[in-house]
This record gives sequence, C-alpha cells and structure tokens, in this order.
Amino acid sequence: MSAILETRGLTKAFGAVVAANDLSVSVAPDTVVGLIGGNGAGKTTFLNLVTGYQKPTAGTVTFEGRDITGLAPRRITRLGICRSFQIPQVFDTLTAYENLLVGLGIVSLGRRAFVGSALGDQAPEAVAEEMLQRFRLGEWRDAPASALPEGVRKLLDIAMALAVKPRILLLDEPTSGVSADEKFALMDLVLGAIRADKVTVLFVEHDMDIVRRYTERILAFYDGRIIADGMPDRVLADAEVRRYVTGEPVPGGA
Amino acid sequence: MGDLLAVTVDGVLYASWLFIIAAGLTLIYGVMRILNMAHGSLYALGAYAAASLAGAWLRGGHAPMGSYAMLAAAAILVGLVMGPLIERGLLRFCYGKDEVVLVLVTYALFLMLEDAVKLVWGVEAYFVAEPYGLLGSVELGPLSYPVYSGILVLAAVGVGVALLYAVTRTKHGKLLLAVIHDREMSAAMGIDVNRIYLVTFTAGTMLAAIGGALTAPTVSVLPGMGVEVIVLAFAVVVIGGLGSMPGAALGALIVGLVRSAAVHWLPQVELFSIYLVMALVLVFRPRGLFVAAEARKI
Amino acid sequence: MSAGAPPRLWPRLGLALLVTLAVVPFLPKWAAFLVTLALAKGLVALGLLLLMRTGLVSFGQGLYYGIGAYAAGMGASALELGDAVPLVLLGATAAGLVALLLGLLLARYRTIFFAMLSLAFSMIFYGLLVKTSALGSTDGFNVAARSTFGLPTTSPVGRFGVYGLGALVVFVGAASLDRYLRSHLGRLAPAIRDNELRVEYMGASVRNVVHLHLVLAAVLAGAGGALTALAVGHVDPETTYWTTSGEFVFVAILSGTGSVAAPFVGALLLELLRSFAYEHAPNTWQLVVGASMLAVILFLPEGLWSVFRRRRRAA
Amino acid sequence: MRPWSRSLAATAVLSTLLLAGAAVAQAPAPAAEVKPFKIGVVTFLSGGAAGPFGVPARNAAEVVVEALNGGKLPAPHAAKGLGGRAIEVVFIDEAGGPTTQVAEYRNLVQRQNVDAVIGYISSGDCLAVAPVAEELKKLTLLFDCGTPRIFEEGTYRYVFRTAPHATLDNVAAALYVTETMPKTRKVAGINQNYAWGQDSWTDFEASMKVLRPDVQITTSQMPKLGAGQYGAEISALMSGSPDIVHSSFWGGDLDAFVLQAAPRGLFKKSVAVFTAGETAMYKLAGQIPDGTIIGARGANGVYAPDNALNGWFRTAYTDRYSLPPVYPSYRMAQAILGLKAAYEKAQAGGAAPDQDKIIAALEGLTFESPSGTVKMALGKGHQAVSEAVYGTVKNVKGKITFVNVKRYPAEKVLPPEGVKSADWIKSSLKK
Repeated sequence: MSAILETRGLTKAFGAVVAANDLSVSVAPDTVVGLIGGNGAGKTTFLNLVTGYQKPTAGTVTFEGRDITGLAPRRITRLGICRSFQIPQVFDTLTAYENLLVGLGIVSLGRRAFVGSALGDQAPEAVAEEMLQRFRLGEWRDAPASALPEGVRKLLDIAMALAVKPRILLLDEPTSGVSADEKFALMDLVLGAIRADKVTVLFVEHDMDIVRRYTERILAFYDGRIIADGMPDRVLADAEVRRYVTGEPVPGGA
Repeated sequence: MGDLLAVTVDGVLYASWLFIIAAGLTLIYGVMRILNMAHGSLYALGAYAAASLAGAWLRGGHAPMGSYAMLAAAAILVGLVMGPLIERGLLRFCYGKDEVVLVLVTYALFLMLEDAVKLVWGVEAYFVAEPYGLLGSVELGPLSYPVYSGILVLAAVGVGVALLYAVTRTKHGKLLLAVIHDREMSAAMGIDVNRIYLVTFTAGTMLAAIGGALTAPTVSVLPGMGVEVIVLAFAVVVIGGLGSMPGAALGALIVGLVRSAAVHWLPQVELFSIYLVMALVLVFRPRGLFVAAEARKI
Repeated sequence: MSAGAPPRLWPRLGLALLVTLAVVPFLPKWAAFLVTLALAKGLVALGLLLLMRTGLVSFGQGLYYGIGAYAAGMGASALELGDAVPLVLLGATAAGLVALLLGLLLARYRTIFFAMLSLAFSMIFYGLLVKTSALGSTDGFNVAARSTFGLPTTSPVGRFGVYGLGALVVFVGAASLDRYLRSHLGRLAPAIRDNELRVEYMGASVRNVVHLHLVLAAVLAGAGGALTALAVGHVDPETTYWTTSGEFVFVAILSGTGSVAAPFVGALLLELLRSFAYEHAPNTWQLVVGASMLAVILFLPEGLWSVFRRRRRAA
Repeated sequence: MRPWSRSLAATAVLSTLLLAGAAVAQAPAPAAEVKPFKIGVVTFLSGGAAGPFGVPARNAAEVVVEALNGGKLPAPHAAKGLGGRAIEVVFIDEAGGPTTQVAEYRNLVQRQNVDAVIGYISSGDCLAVAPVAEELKKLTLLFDCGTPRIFEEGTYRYVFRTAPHATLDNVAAALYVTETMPKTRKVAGINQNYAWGQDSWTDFEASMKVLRPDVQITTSQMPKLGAGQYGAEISALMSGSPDIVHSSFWGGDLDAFVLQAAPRGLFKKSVAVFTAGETAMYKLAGQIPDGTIIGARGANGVYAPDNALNGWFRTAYTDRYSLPPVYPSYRMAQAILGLKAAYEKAQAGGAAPDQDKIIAALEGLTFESPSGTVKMALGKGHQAVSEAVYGTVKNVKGKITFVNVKRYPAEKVLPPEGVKSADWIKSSLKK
C-alpha cells in the first residue's frame, strides 16, 4: 500500500540542540498512529515540521507523493493536513459556533483550491451546527471561546481542525488538561467523528492506556530520534521504550 | 576630510540631545508598555522650569556658574512633581487597557499640558542664554563649538551609564527587569509592581525634563516646542527597538549622523531623511535593531 | 439571533441616509458643512474600524486621506474633471492603488510596528509634498468642483452636492463594509485579531487578508480625503501629517468598533466639540478637547457607541 | 422594532445637539438701536506661531478696538468705533490647518453672524479661506499672510489683503545687500522648509542673481519648521564662509538659530540678513551683533514712521503689554484701520453702509495706519502695497539701534498689476 505521508531524514537543529534527528516515517492511509515520548523527545517538533510551522534543517516531507517540505502551514492545510494544538488555539472573542464557521467559511471560499475536500451542497452554517452537535458543543454554541472550560476549548480546537476537512489529522496531546475519567469519552467522541470520514490520524499522547486502546501503530521518540516503530503491543514492550519513555514495569497484557 | 569631522561632531551632538529624550521614552515603554505622547510636553516643562529658575538665579545677581545647578534642579523638580502626579493621578486608572488606548490617554494629556503650560507661562518666549556661552568654545578646524555642547554629550553618556548601572546592578533595577520580563509573574511573586511603575514613570519624566532643561539655553522656550520632539524621539526608539536602552542609544546615533550628513551634503532630503531611515530599518528589522521577534509556544 | 445571522444593518443605514438628506434644508448652514466634514473624516475612521477589527491600528491613514485629497485636487486642475463624482472615485482609486503597493510590505507588520511604519510612510509623503512647490508646498492649492452628478454647484440643489455625495458614499461604504464583515471573508478579521496562527492553520493567508483590508481602508480614506478636499475647496500637506492621522485614530477609538455607524457619530461629535471649544474657549480649547477625550476613555471604555448599546440593554 | 428605534434615537440625539448648538449660537441679541459691528479675528493663539505672531496681533486688535470704541485715536481715525458704530470682536484660534480654518470661517459667518473677518497669518489658510469668503459673500481682510499667489492666481470681490505680500521683503533685502555690501560674492541661506521659507529663498536667490550675476550660492539649508536644533546647519553654513546668510526664520526658530549661531561665531564671519528679524530683536538684543541686516516686513515696528498715529499705537500697546508692538501688531492695526477708513468713506456721513458699499470704498482706497500711508493698489484694488525698509543693527549700550536705514518705495520692490512676482524679478528688477 502506498503511503499517504512519508518523511525522509527529517532533521531540525536549533544551534547545538537537535530537536529532530533523521526521522524517516511512512504512514499508510486510514490508520491511527500514536506518537509517544518524554518531554523534548521531538514529538511536537515532528508535528511542527510536517505542518510547516518550522522548516526542517534537512530531510523531506511527502504527502500523497508530493513534496511539501518547507511549505507554509496554510498551503499544507489546503493540501489536506491539519492539526490541533497542545494549547488550544481558538478565537477567543468569537463564539464556539463562529469559531467553527471561520474554518468552514475558508473552505467554502476556497472550495476549488481544496483538493479532495468539499462541503457538498451544505451551507457552512448548517455544517457548523451539525458539527456542534456531533462534538456535543451545542450548549456552548453562543459562548465566547474565552469563557469555555479548558476541556471544551480542547474539543473545540480539535473540531476546528476537522472543519477544514483534512485527509490527515495531527492531534497534539488531545487529552492533556482533560480529567482522567473524561479522557476515554473524549477520545471516543473525537475518533468516532473522525474515523467515519476515513481520515488518517497521528496523535501525541502521554497516557499509555489511551495509546494502547486507540492506535494501530506507535512511534516512540527519544532525544529527537525514533527508537521504536510498530504495533502498539510490540513497541510498548520494547526495552528501550520502557526505559526511556514509559518507565513502567513490564505490562502483563503483552 | 574636514567635512567628515564636522558631520561626525554635529551628528554626535544631535544624537546626545536626542538620546536623553528618547531614553525616557523607551524606559517608560519598556516597563509600562506606554508610548508616552506627553513626553514632549514634559520636555517642554523641563525647559520652562529651567528657564524660569536659572533666569531668576541670574537676575538675582548670583554667580553665573550656579545657573548650571539651577538647570539640573529644574529637571529634578519637574520629574519629582509631574511624574508622580501623572502616574498616580491618571495613568494608574488606565493600566490593563490596550496599548493604543494608552497612547490616546497620553495624547489627551499632551493636549491638556500644552494649554496648562500656556496658562502658567503665557505665550511669550523665555530665554536663559547665558549658560550656553559661559564656558567658551573650542576650535575644531574651521569650526568652533561651545564647550556647553560637550556637557550635553557628557550628560547623554552619564544618563546611559546611570541607567545601565541602575538596571543591571541595583536591586531595584533587577526587580524592574523582572517586571519587564513578566508582569503577572512578578506581581504574583510579591514584587510591588505599582511602586516600580511609579519610580519608572518618575525617572522617565525626569529624563524628558533633563532634555528640556539642557536645551533651554540654546532655544527660546515657547508653547509648542515639545511637538516636534515627540515624533523624533518616537523614530529613534522605533529604530532601536521599543523598550531597548542600547537601541535608543544606537537609534539616536543613527538619526543624528544621517541628519547631519543630509544637512552637509544633501540638504534637500533633510526633511524626510529620518523617516526614510526608520522605514528602511523596519523593512529589514521589523522590530527595530535591538529587539528580536519572539517564538510562540503552541 | 435565533436564526443565526444577525440582522442586516443596511435598512437602518438607508434610513439614516434618508434622514441625513432630508434634514439638510433645516440644518443651519454651518452645520451642513460640519456634517460633511464629519462624514468625510468618518469614512477614514470607518477604514480604521476595519483595520482595528483585524487587530491593526494605523497611525498613517493620513497618507491615504492626503492622497485622496491630492488626487481629487489634481483631477480637478490637471485633468479638468469638473464633476465631484469622478473626483471622489479618482481619490479612492489612487489611495487604493498606493495601499496595494505599500501593502506588500505593510501586511507583514503588526502592533506598534505596523503603526509606526504606516506613520513613516505618511511622513515621507508629507516631506515630498512640502518639497513640491508645483503643488504649492505647505500652502497647498485650491480645488473646486463645478458640479455634482451634473448639477452645477451654483444651483440651489447643487449647493448641497458634496453633502449629498458624502452621505451617499458613506451609505455605500458603511453598508458594504457591514455586509463584508458578516461574510466568510469578513469574519476572518476578528479571527486574525484573536489568533493569526490558527487562521493560517485553517488554510487562509493572513497576509493576503490583511493586505486586502489595508486596501479597503485606504479606499475609504481616499474617498474621505477627496470629499474633504471638495468640501473645503483646498488641499494641503497637513492632510498627511501625523497629527491628522492621530485624529482619525482618536475618532475610531472614541467611537468604538461596535458598529459601522459609530465612526460617523464619533466624527460629528468631535467636530462639534472642537468647533464650540474654538468659539467659547479660543485660548484653552486643547484643554477642553483633551479633558473630554480622557473622560470618554475612562468612563466609556468601549467608545461612545456603547451609550446606545447600554440604552438598549436597559430597555 | 428595537434596532429601528435605536437608530431613530441616535438620529434624534444628534439632531437635537445640532439644533441646540444652533440655538446657543443664534441666541437673539437684545434689540439695540444700532447693532455693534462684529468682527471675527482669526490669529494663532496656540502652537509655535502664537508667541511671535498670533498673540501680538491679538493684542493689537484689543488695543485698537478698545481705543476706537472709546474714540481715543488721533486723526484721521478719531471718530468713535466705525463711524460712531461700536465694534465687537470674536477671537478664533488659527491652529488646526486649512480644513479646520474653513470650518471655523463658516462658523464665524454662518453661526456667529460676524459682519467681517480679519485674520490669517498662514498663507495656506488664506488660500483656502478666500474662495469660501466669495461663496459666503463676506467681507474678509487678510492681515498678514505673505504668499503672492492669492491675487496672482485668483480674482476676488470680498477678499482684501491690507499688507503687502512677501516678494517685497526679499527683493528689498537683495537691493539692500547690493547697495550696502557691494563686495558680496558668496551667499548662503537658511530658511524653514515650508512654502513661505521656500518662496523667500527663491525670491532672494533670484533677485541676487539678477542684481549680481557673479554671485555664488554656497549652501541653501532648509530645516524643518520648528526644528529647534541647528548645530549641523550652522556648521554647513560656516564651512562655506559666505559673505551673507539670508534667513526668513521667525519666532522660536529664529531665536534658537541666533542663540546657537552667535556663540559659534557665525555672525563674525558672515553678515546675517533676517527678513523677519524684527520680532526677535528686542529679546535677543545681547546676541544680535552689529552689522546684522534686519527687516520688519514693511514700515512696521522700529521702521514705522514718526507720526501721531504710530506714536499713539506704540505708547498704548507698550503701556498695556509692557513690550513694544512688533510687525504682526502693526499689520493687525493696519487691517482694522483700513476697514474703518472704508466704512467711514462708504458711510459719508449718512446711515450705516451695507457690505457692498464698504467693499466699493475699500477697493483702491488709500488710508493712514501706524505704518504710514497704505494704498490698495494691486489685485484690482484688493491688495495693499507699502514701502519696504531695511536697516543695519548697531548696538548702543545694550540697546539695539539701526543705522543706514533705507526705504524702498512700493513700485521698486513689488511687481505691477497683472505681473507675477517670479516673472517680474527675472525680467524687470535690474532697471
């Protein structure tokens, strides 16, 4: 199967600090991939490099066979890769509804420019209403984003990423800041909403239970490199991963 | 060759004058995030106070040398009276407002001070020319410069060194840096931000007044004398980078030298040379020479 | 609010247009002129409102105001255009074209740096005008339109030509801007103000939108400048001086960005205030104007328009 | 309904404000036998031009109008007020630029219902106001502004200028320099970078080149209006070692230039020609060296003739303001007295004349002022001409006196009717 996203030798150095070191990854379409690793391991840098927030020092990023290395975030978004953020990036003075409408409006404005993404015949306003319902944001519809609880902001942030109809969605710690008992509900909600559209998902996560439950494949990062790549059970059982990433005793359910 | 010397000397003299004024502006902006449009009026107040005090001193028949002390006293007086008056009486009610709104607050203040000055001193010109010529002149090639101009340079250097010392070596200065770095955190850590603001604004006011007091002997002190100064000082501060003290020094030097070169070699462009420099600097260094764009955590 | 889209503003603006036109014969003559000036300056402030909603404050709108005024003036003298309508269009177009060019650079700047770079451009233009003795240097030159919509300025109706044209331009400008701000593109303005990064991550070019808004604001300012030139009958470099730009920012902030009608109310109140202060306190009018400004900033932090809004909330 | 009612409320509030303003403005005056003649006086009351020009002019208006109302002026202006009718004055600040001034002019005429306007120091304001005066058909006397363009570019019925335009100052300065300093070879200039400064230098340079074709210009400095710091300019002037430094500086700029240039010895090397120097010389007596050439923009101030009218004006003004009147004061007095002369001529012992009669009387009028006899000779009888005077400073015991004073009749320093100043300088000055 041909890869939807492929990186080769992706490297990012800030002076002497190498935040990403020779990352070569190939992601198949319609999969869910988990990115794990300690703080500063290079997960977010990987996301930043793929989505164009940072330009790599070396290496390439290919999306559906097309070289997208160093393109601006909006170009990459328009090609079909979108992301959510560790710190929710929402429009504080706009309501939840309007936040979604901004993205949907951009899509409808640039409908022709979006490859493989269209709203169909639906008006952006209707899609926004529908998304509010799908993400259970209905009760917050007319509240300014600045007034939303952190977990809701997180959800809105993810919904906004999805509003632009990406082929690949990159989620940066979707469950951080969300209470432990809500994490699974949130992931069910998010992945349920996404997977219906056969969107490829890569997400950064610290909670290994979440990773184990929702991913088909795990990339483990340490010190800017990928130290393990494969099926969740295999990666989580890997000795290096256990030493540098999870730090947990040998799990029973391997 | 002689030309080059003159251009340099004239440029440095102009730069010294500008730096004293711009230093106060950039200090206030750096700490309080207020681009103070009333800075020019405070400069004018310094000049008025200096002309009145030194004038009275000289008319009273005291030793002419004492007039220098009077200039300094006037600047300190204006700083100590107007600084706290404006900061406590007006600005503290406006903290937390948008930067642009704060610019408007100080613009309103500028309008009011312009008329207040007129009410106190009238529209007649005030003079206190004696200190300018008192110390004699030095010959530089075909040109002669009053020794007083040297005092201006010394004052500028003194202001720069004093500020540098105050900020990097004193406890107060370190608190100041903390406030510049992160206001909320400083307040949370128990730093009395209000006190820092009061001291900063008073110091900034005093710098404007020093600029005015030192200028008083070389001009006639008149209503409206502060208007031109504001935009010039803005240009200097923007070129150097808002809030940056070394930036203000370098900005003043650049503006001084460019203007002096224009006057000597290309008088036609003098009128907009400064704005041209400002536009050019901003094109290549969008935040000025000494301030780098900060990356944002996402 | 229930159906989603907020009510359109243009019927109300249309009503305001009709009222503005209908009251002319009843207004004292001096007031008709003040209203014309307020409409013209309000147009510039309206452009600033668009920029402010996008998160930008320009201290150099005098540049476009001045270009509009000079373009209209030169159109009347050099191109011998006699009618006010093409002159206003000329002013707006010229200002828009300049913004199109400068926008290539300005659209990259934000906050105070945007403000100062705009200011630098307007001051460079000021310097050029002062240097151009063919255009009268600081004295400027006189401008006279012979007619408005073909009505000669000497006719009883044509005398109010610039006033009526001003009201019409304001109606078109305010109604289209209001419509624009409710469109998908227009909604990007507050989004950019709140979070540029996210806008980019939704696939829109912040720089292009800002560039567009710069041009729109310049077109409005240019039309305002041309109207001022025609109403006053004179253009001079003062139009591009930083104090003029400052006055526009003042009007925009004083009015508040709540509604496209706000800048015109603010501009009119400022003209009235200044005019009565000149008359009753010729020696201390700056004190009066400054104190009024402070009072508004301190007691009406959301601008004068919030007075109307509060009334509604209370009702 | 609510939004509609809101916009109606807004409209109502604004209309009420406008109408209330109108009511305040047009509050009915008590029915008097003869209403006072109301003059709107516009001059700088704020900003840098207030001290040197605006306020001395306002002071002169107060002194003259008060004395006129009391009938205290010597002949030929001894009659009370305007032919017995009292004068009332409204002062307006000239600050704010032409746009503001056009608005304020309309307010004066349409809201305050003045009978005439006297004003304008800035040429830009004069140019802008003149067509509005025509539109509103209101008698307007420009008292000070200098640009020759007003009557060279337009013809006006309601607009008069009771002072000569600026060409005179610089042509006369060039004549004076050629006559008193025949060895002049190198000339430099420092003028403010705005229309008046530029025109002054253009006229002076052109005149010098016609009068002394071998003259060499070392530098022409044009600092910004209100710059205040002239260190580099003074160096640039000094490096060329010119015989003459021409300057049309005024007000604070002139003071600052003199204060900064004197200690550096510029005036020891070169003779300064200050075309508007009179406003500064009282205050700067200690700094202005012997030999400096000073003008007063006509026969004003120290150069005013020794007649009864001038004697009265100097005394009355000095008594009240403890400073002698300067040329803007003289020009203000000149404008008011010109109006008075025209009014009384039109009245001719009969009833109060209407505006058309006053205008007819003022066209081409010759009248007496503290500066001597003024003729409304140019611009189809709307533009005054008067003689030009220059002299050289001699400091006698700390007091400035003038030697070598030369008077130039109007026809020697001003172009005749219908000829533009610039053309006239090039073609006819030599003769």
